[in-house]
Amino acid sequence: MISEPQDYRVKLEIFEGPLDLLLFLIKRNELDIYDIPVSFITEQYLTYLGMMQVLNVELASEFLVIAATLLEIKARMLIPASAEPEEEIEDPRLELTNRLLEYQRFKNAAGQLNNLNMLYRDTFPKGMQESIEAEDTSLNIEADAYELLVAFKSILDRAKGEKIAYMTVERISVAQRINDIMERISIAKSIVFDTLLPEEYTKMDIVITILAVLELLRLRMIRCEQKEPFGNIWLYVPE
Amino acid sequence: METEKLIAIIETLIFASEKPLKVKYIEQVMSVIDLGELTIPGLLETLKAGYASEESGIELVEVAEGWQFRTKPQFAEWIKRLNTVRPSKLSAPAMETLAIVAYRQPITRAEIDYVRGVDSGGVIKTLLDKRLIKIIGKKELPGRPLVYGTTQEFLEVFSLKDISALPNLQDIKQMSSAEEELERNQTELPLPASEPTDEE
Amino acid sequence: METEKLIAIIETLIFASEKPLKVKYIEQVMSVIDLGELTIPGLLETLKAGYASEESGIELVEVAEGWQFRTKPQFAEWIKRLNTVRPSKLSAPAMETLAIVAYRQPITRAEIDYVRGVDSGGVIKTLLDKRLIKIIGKKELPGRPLVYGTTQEFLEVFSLKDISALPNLQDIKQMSSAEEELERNQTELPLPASEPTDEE
Repeated sequence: MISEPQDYRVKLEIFEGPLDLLLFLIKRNELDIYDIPVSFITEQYLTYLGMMQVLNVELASEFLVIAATLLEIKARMLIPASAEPEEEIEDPRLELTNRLLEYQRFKNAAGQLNNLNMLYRDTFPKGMQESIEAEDTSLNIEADAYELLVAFKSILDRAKGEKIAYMTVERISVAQRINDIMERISIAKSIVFDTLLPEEYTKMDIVITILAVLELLRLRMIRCEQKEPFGNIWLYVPE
Repeated sequence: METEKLIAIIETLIFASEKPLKVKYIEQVMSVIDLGELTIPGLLETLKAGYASEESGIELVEVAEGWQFRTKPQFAEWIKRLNTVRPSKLSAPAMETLAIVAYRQPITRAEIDYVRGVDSGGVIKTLLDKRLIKIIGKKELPGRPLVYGTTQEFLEVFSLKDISALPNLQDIKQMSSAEEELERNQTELPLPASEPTDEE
Repeated sequence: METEKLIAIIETLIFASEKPLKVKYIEQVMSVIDLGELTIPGLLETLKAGYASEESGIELVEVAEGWQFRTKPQFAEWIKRLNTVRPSKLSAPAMETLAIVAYRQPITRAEIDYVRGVDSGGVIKTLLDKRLIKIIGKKELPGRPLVYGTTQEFLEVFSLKDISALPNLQDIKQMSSAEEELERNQTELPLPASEPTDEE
């Protein structure tokens, strides 16, 4: 295994994004964030991106967006301020500076959050639950609809993998399964339950088969017997 | 280390432990400390006596598997009162089952069991008791199984104007980075019934 | 009833409660008792002071708009040595995103992405899964994007009494004029107002 590029990657990922990288460059070069030397910082930024590319680090597209922004600002800085004297020309760097300041604030805020007493890191609640419970059938329930949606989504996610392929291939109805069983049992006279299932069966096949068998039992069209606990279940045509 | 500090450590260990805490685990954790003449069982007794004598509502008890804090039995009535006063949260299985009923009603128990992959009898009973779901009829299937749906109370608890106000899956699309997957799968809740309830 | 007994009842109620217990529920449970001059908040303070001064490893804290017993932070190392407890950790991007949501809620994903300068889909999902943030509605904007806010669990995890107990965002000097500009420039991507700390 070649692990070297991986190591670099880990180091470079300390930058959470282009703004983080820019802040780092400003800090490292002791620049004034309110008066960013755009040419200089653009050069530094692009050098960094180049380095990451050399190291085969996959760059988030946002890094390139900010690179383009920097180049654009650099270009606008070159337009002489006297072009339209009556209009107040806005500093092209302003929006970027504001974004950087804003981002800096939240980086600080994240640090402050991190200094709070965090549950399960600095402080722990009671681990065990009391078992004194009143039988409670009241409607005194705290809930919101999004919790419901999230619960439903997690069901869908869980349901994914297993079945969908099978589902579309063999969506056999209970009625169909009843017909199958009757056909086979009328020929064989007796049959073991398990053999009613297709070779590769899903939970749905089991459910449908059981439903079909139960229905046939209810209609007294078959008889069912189990000779020993956990033994095979035999289905018969009633005499 | 002073005895008080040692006792406080034991106290927090038992408090934070999810199960009654065995003496041997306490000994393992504290093996880095030189206890001198003291022993863990001895310290436990001191801690226990402190809680017992005090005006505290809590006691330290030794149960079969270890040590744990419990409320003193004479306060049980108050705790029962609390359980009726305070709104409770639905358990995860209850929420899950309720979600299936809400989004796929009318639905049979077999279908719910199938989707959840476990028996849902107990949970369905709880939801019926809490009047969040109700029996809305029988399905035209062999055995004429009961089908369930949500109630008026359900709408009230979840602050929904009507059932159409349920948030839909598109709403959480942006929650996940794998957005396309969701879109593809959202109609595909596999149900055992031959006639999947494809309302919407 | 003597004050000690009243305090013991409150102690057991909080102890028996899985989540931080709101004062109103304590008041409801104890409404059958004539407290005379005493008040529940007053009794809570007495109880809290008792645990704080004592040699106990446990303290009574006000978090997430309720009261809960927790271990004192100086004992954390010992508890972590017990491998039955799950330590919690958030990555730097998660912490950063959480800070943005906490101070700027309600906030959309596009706004979070803009502040961070990177796609935050995955991190938002993580925070939702950890129940530190939740969807609190939709914004009246084209596409009706979801807006996020922090949860009760967020307050619990960060030991905050309520959302106003968040540490102040540190102001950077000379920012005000720059911020006004920022607001003016935001026609395409509307961000919430830039003074987040004084809501609520």
